[in-house]
Amino acid sequence: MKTNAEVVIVGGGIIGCATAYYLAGMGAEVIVLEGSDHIGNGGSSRNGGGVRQSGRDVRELPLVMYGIRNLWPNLSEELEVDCEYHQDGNLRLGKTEKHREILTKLADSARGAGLDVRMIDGDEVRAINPYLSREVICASWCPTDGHANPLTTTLGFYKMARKRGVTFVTGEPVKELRVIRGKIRQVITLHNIYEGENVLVAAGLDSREILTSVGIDIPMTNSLLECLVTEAQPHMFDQMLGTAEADFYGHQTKHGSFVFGGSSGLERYNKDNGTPVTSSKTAPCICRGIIKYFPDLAKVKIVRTWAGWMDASSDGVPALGAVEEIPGLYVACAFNGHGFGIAPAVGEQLAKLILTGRTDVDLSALHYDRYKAKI
Amino acid sequence: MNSVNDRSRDIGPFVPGPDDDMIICRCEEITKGEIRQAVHDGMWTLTEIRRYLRTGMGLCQGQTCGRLVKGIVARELGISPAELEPAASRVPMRPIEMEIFANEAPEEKEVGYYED
Amino acid sequence: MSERIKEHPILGVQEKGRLVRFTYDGKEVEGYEGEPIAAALKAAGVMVHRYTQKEHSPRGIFCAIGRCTDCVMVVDGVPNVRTCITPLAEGMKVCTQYGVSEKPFEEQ
Amino acid sequence: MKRYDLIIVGAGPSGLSAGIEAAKKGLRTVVFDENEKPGGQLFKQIHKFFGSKEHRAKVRGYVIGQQLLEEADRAGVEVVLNATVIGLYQDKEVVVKRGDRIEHYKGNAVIIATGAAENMVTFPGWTLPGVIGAGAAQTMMNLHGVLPGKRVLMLGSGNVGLVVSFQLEQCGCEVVALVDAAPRVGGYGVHAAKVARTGVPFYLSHTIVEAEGTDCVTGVTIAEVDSTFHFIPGTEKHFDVDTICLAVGLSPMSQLLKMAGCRMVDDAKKGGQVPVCDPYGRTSLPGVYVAGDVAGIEEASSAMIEGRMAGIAAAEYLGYIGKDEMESELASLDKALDGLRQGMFAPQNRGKQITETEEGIEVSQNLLLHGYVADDELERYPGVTHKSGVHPVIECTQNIPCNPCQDACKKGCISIGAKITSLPIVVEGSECINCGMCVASCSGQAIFLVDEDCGDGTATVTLPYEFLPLPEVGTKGKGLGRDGKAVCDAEVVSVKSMKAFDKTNLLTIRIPKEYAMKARFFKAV
Repeated sequence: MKTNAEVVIVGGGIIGCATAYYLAGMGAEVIVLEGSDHIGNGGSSRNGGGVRQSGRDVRELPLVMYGIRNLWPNLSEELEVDCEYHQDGNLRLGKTEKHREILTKLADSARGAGLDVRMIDGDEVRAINPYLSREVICASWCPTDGHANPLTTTLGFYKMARKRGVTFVTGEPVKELRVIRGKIRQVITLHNIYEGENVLVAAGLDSREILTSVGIDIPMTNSLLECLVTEAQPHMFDQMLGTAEADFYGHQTKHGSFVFGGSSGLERYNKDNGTPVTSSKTAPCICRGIIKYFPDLAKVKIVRTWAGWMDASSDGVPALGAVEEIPGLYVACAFNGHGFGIAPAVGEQLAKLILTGRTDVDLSALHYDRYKAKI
Repeated sequence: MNSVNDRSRDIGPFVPGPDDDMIICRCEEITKGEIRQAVHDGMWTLTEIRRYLRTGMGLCQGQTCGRLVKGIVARELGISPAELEPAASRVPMRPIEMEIFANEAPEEKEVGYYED
Repeated sequence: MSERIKEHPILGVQEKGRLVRFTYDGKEVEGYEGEPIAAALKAAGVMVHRYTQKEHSPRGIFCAIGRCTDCVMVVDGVPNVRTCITPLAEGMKVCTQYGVSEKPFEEQ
Repeated sequence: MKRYDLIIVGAGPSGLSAGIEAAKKGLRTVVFDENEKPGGQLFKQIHKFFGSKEHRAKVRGYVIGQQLLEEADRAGVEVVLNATVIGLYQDKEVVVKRGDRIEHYKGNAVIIATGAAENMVTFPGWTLPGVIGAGAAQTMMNLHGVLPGKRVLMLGSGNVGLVVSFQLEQCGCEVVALVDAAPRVGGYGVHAAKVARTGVPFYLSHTIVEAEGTDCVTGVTIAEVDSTFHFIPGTEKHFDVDTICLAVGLSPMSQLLKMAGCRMVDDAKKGGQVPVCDPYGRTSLPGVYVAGDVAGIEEASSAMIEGRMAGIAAAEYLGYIGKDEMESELASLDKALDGLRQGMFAPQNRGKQITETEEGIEVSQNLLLHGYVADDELERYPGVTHKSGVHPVIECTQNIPCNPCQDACKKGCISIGAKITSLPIVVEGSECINCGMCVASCSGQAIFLVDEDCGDGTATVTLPYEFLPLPEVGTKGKGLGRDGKAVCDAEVVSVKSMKAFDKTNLLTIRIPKEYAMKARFFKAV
């Protein structure tokens, strides 16, 4: 088994797979180490599939806008898999005046960063999506947002990276990193030692512990998010949806089923039995949330629910880029539950950064060392 | 249970079979050939297969095809089916209407046995 | 085609509920109240419950206990109803399901 | 949140047995079941069960179901039906769908007794309407009173395939063939023999090539397979059928346990994915138990004992009984379970090819290949003896845990002895009074009362008969051999139906005496 490469990536999620894919495309030799038994087993296959710009912090907006302009449109062809990418807009729904305030503020700042997003009233919302209830009085509308299938996209990156010669090893949890002669060098797992000139840590929540071994700390905590999926239904709408209250988000998939996520308010305190498992309180709560917006879906059946750990950072945006104090080390974590839509751009830009030292999009606002105390 | 799995291990080429068009997942209408091809595309666990192809993701949630898919993937990888992980099982065990899932019975005041 | 067992050598004459009318693709059919819709349809000789989304292939009863979900039909306008475990009620509107709709594919 | 001492999921034989045992010990117990009727698969089992008295032998499955329900009721078990358990969450929280709402419950202990699901096999056309599980056939005919089809091909010669084939014939379907890819009949020989003698041909080492039909099944082609399960060209056989029934094994329905985080193992001997557990159903999660098929595929009889064991173990866990009491009760149940797990079909013998009985008698190869004991093989079994006058002929040739026949004969004509799996013998010097109790009591329908020479060139054979219409005295027809083929003319000379026979009618036919040891079934013409 190959244990030596130009780049060793820790984490076989969509970030690791996409970066490996673009690196290999530029001719690099890459090893990807995944701790679990499955590729894309964390947030990559447990998210709601949003490919959005609206609603994001302005610090990560340029990167996601870059991806939507340059990478998403051709991704299915490139990955030889149906990513089910739909660019039919995002409605972020509001039911109260307070919601309107929140949404307007978000829209204003995004517009400032160059995104086409605007506020629309309830009737305009229902002109776009006639199934929404009268309770909806406003929404922010971003026509260039959309959604895709996180499962096929993640595994598509994996499949094509593997085709390009990337070595993937699953069931290989990383225990520590080692700096040799002032540069990152070794990645030590339970069973093996891997060596690379460059090491990218893209292991979600586990990144914190792994980085601890070389004295880097990214302040993250976990939060258990849940999604549910319905039986297939006749086609209703193509937009991605979210709400000001964050009580639910989701879309109708190509398959006809609806994938919805949401929150119960207890996610930060939910416990686990070793794997992320759903709490008995969350799915009913999400259902109640959805029915308020979509009364027509009340009789639609849920066939499956699932949970995933989110890597929440103190300021809600990722830690991304080079760790200059340890040459050769890179991080990409703390995606805060919205790492899917941005992943192709992250992968492509990181590949360029690792191999050329340059990026098309300025990543400095996402620097790993930005976390400061409040006073 | 982790087991180091080098996904570059040679499992031989994909050889088309005469029964590749046989439906295996009845709900999502996934064929044996699609499953076999997915293994050669690198999907080496049942979890990856199901995420990649939607086997067992339909209305019945794999109640019928789970065992069949396991057999096909194991044979393609040249391993025993018992070496493959069990399919994940998730709530709800049967399809349930959103309005019913949403309708949680009010807490009963009496606390079971302890008031008897 | 199929029919009901009038008298069984071990189980004798089985007690059934009230005979009620319902419609199957618009046609009037009779069945016993409370028996599974699928049983009433089977007794009436109906084999095909639905046609699948991708290949438009016919499906009917397979497990008869609510697990396989192959026997689903559109009942009173609701698709994906497991007919093998849904009790028959008077006046039910039972329709063949095409994909997830009661509309034949050429009309979808 | 509403809390019980014990929540049991599944009101089948193991779940109800667990509930009865736990409630008797004082546990506040509830059983949830998604079905409209309790009893699990018991209510589809219309045949008489094997075993000994303590295992409720010779009682029909659905009657055992009724008995369990009555017992559960008397013991104070709350049985909640139409209650679908949608999840087993952390902290032993059970969420149940009831009517138009969901309810949350906590159990101090939880027993999962969700049983098994049918396995399926694929072949071209397997998705056509008319291809059904054997369980579906049972559900339709025995629960809903609807014929599953008119002409049926059965795939699978295990006990399910054999029992369901017989049941199909009982409700008037024609079983055109019983097919199995295995080279030998998988289920009990006596079950096979009662199907074979009605005229169902067995095709071992055969499997389905294709189900034919456009909108539903109209025919099926089978072919012989070689030892590597590949079709042998030129061996194709076609049957016009409207139904293909699949009886190719069961898998434990262990999803709730996996969901709850129990340690699981894939064990082919147990039928698939099962929780790791001790003999009394204790899983890796404290307070979570399993019983019945969900812990490993076996019979309803053993499921009932496993259920009782889990109930007792839960009672001790929750402090309702002491360790000593638990251990003594479990010890006696161990013995009972051990009794059932004996003989050729015991779990430890699965997959083994057995050539001799415990008595050292060669096993009938014809039985394994064609479903019936050949004439020239029969005489070597101890239940087959000859004497003048009416006497029992016991065509029981495999060691299975079953002994009602020896209690049935008040004259002591039949003996099995202390070992429940021993082949029954006809006691020398005993006197048969032609009461017929042995014929009706044999769950395998393997006992016949024969008068080999009535003195007028004829013989009489009394055989068990569970079909409609019941022939009347004087009905003329054919005597069928063990292979179901007509061997001679026959006339019904006596028809006995008694409450003690429990719906097994005794038909006595008069036949030419040279067919006394050949004719074993009657068909009116």
